Amino acid sequence: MLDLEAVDLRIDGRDILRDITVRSDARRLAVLGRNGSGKTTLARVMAGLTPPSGGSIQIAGVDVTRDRRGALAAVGILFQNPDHQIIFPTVEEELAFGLTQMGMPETEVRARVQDTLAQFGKQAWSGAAIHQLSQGQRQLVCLMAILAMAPKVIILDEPFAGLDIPTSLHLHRVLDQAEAALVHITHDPRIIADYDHALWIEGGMVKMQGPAAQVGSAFEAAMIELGGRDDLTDLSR
Amino acid sequence: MLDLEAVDLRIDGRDILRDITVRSDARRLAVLGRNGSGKTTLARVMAGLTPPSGGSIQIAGVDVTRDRRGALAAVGILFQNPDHQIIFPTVEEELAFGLTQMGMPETEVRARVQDTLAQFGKQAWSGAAIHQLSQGQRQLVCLMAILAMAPKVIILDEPFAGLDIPTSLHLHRVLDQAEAALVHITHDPRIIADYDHALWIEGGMVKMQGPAAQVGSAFEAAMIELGGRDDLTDLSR
Amino acid sequence: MISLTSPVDTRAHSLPAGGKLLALCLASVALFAVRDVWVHLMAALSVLALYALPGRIFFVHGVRRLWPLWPFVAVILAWHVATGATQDGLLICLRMLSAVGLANLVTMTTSLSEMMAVLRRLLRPFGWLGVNLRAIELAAAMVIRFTPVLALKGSALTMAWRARSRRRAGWRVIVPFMVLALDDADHVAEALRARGGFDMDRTT
Amino acid sequence: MTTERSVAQIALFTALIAALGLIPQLTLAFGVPITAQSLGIMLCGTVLGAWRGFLAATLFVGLVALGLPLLAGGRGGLGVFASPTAGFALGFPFAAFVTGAVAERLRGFAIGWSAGIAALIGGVVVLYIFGITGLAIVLDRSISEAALLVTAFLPGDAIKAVLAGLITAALYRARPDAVASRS
Ligand SMILES: Nc1ncnc2c1ncn2[C@@H]1O[C@H](COP(=O)(O)OP(=O)(O)OP(=O)(O)O)[C@@H](O)[C@H]1O
Ligand SMILES: Nc1ncnc2c1ncn2[C@@H]1O[C@H](COP(=O)(O)OP(=O)(O)OP(=O)(O)O)[C@@H](O)[C@H]1O
Ligand SMILES: O=C(O)CCCC[C@@H]1SC[C@@H]2NC(=O)N[C@@H]21
Ligand SMILES: [Mg+2]
Ligand SMILES: [Mg+2]
Repeated sequence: MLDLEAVDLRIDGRDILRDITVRSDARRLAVLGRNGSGKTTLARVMAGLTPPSGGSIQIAGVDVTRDRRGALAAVGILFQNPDHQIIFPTVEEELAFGLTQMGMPETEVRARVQDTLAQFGKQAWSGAAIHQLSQGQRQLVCLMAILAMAPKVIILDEPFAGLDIPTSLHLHRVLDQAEAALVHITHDPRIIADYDHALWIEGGMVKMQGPAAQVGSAFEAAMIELGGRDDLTDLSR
Repeated sequence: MLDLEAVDLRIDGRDILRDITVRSDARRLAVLGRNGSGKTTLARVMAGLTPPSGGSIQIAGVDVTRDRRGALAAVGILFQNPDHQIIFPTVEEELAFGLTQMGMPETEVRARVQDTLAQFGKQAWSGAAIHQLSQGQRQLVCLMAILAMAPKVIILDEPFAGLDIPTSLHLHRVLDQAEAALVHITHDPRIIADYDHALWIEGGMVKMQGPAAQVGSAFEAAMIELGGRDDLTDLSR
Repeated sequence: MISLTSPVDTRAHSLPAGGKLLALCLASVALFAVRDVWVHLMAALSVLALYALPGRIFFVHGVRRLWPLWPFVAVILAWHVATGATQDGLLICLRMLSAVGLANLVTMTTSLSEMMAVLRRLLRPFGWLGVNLRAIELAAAMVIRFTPVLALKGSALTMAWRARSRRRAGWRVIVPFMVLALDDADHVAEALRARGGFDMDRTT
Repeated sequence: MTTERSVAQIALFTALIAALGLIPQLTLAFGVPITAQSLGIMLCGTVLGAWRGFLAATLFVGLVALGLPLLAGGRGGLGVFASPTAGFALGFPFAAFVTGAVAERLRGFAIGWSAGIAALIGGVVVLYIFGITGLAIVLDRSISEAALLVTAFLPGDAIKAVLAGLITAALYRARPDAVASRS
């Protein structure tokens, strides 16, 4: 599913990602890391939105950086900040956009949009103005827009950070039922305890990689250790 | 500290907040509620940013809606989305602005900015361009800007949603030491278990109010109950 | 954002900004009053000499900034030569070059903050009339803030578009972009209010 | 409308005019550039309304005078105001004002039309009056000779007025309360 080979990324002469190699067929992959470690940047590279300075990327067999048409069916990405994802003024337009872009006929688009809204019990939202929704509600709109497109791999950049408990639980179930493989970015190791594979990123490099339970608990221990100290010089990079 | 009396808010003919009365001298007040329940709106009203359609608000004895200068020393607010809070291009300018607004002389402003950065071990950030920071890092900048102003009441709209574990733990300690009273908005009842007072908002109204442990566990039970159902009609409003 | 101040420090940098601006005004009025082509030739040469004084780098830099005027010079000269009024044409060109040259000279040797200070002094009487000077100053600072932020929002929007489309965004993002910009202005406004804003002393 | 919101929107539109100057311009044979900045001026009027549009354009011209390179092609500084294009630059605020004032008076029309017509009157007619006067003074030409020169801009400026109408209408649909000439 995921095949990253020695991926590097330099911006303005600074190494943001260095030598990231991941090869995984896991249905659920977690990416753990501290603030500023490079998770979001890695997500953008995986989605083919930022071309890497070196190395190669294949998602579900597609070279996502070059083949944008193939990438659309291969990978969908939920941005960390809903404001960075929303393009249109109403929920319906936002959900319909990706589907139309995939070449789906209009009647089918409309049906799929309604289905997706119904899946989350949000039929009432279809004509709603997105900017009047709360932050968590906007985040859910972004998620639905991705799920509607049914890509083979879904990259989620901290999807639960803004969602309330019932919606999170429901989303959990939806993702469990979904056929797509997940790449779930978070700094909270508890959420991904039952995942298959995990990647711990530190300063733009892979610090540890392996079974999620193992990486998760190593990460958690290290984080609590770090947070317990009062000497904060270690905290800054 | 906090005195809200029958606060109402209508926008475009829709009731967003209804009859909210809170009178509390608690040092730590939690506001719980689902997505879209009105937490952020209430925070804005408390900070004097949105004048209510009815009722009255006093924070630390100041009528924050009318007396903006007094409000500055009385209440600081951390916005839910860091991009909505940041005004200036560099970390230093962002931190300095509020202090200058309070009428602090320039040399003192500069010293205070450096102190605040040092408190979080982020001296290296002072000249940094904010747009190059990660989302969690930007959130920390916003927090430091509020803490530097040392208001009597600090309203935090989901402060931990984007922060990593060590930074959260550290922030916990800083807030514990701070003299300010806290109003902490969240949909995660575990975070606020040790708080003094809690407010559960539902559909813009107070659903329950009382000791944090009690309100928190009632809220959690209700949320898990809701999330466990597969019938989602209750989830939409 | 870079301003158009010169790359090299000159003696003119230390002259008071207000004096330079006043001198510029007087010189410009004089240039438009005089109709003798020889006087204009002398004036233009003096301006050139002023540019040469601080050395080569300054001279090259300054002359390059007069370059956009060449189409005007060409059109005017061609026109006047054709109509047999070559001297008039020369006069107009020389006058234009001297006036623009002098004005650029002031801009090049005066820092942005000095200019701001002069402007502040000029605006002070309006402050007594109730004009909100702090608002003007912050507005100017915010323009400098918005310009890179707009570029950033633009690229974020293009990325959001590309994430769900195989076609390039192009003109189709113009309206979403303007909407985003308007929303950003609203957020900045609220953030300003949260930290005092402009109406602090007014009770509304 | 709070003062903060006014100031933020004014600053935003000033930045927008500046950003439109980054679109590569075409300099006509006699030295005046064809620039997208006049579209920014039109939008100032149609979106912000007469007064705030005037202030946004004034702020833009003021920053140019202070020495920021905000005009098309990275030009700026006091020299601009002694050069042949000075009339256009000085006319920007008045063009924005008239655009806004006309848009506010055409409420009877559909918003796209009222904005487009206002842009044509403010952003073309009024701006040209200033521009032509400036050209005539600096180049020592008669008004009619100078007017002949600027006809070259007409096709481009007509397109910009149409764009201003379309964009304003679309903005009104998305954020009705942000379009001052209608609220
Ligand atoms: N455009 C840019 N230019 C320079 N540096 C950048 C840029 N974008 C990101 N960075 C830097 O790259 C690093 C990684 O950023 P990234 O957003 O990927 O972090 P993250 O792991 O997603 O953090 P968070 O948990 O806070 O979201 C940060 O240190 C950031 O400062
Ligand atoms: N400007 C507005 N116009 C109309 N409705 C609005 C506006 N702003 C917010 N609302 C509505 O008010 C309700 C409360 O929004 P608010 O942002 O306060 O929710 P919240 O409790 O903070 O949610 P979240 O946990 O998702 O951040 C939402 O249903 C939202 O749709
Ligand atoms: O950049 C300047 O110095 C200001 C010149 C403005 C050019 C004017 S604006 C109206 C007309 N239409 C154009 O495309 N260019 C001119
Ligand atoms: Mg991130
Ligand atoms: Mg909220």
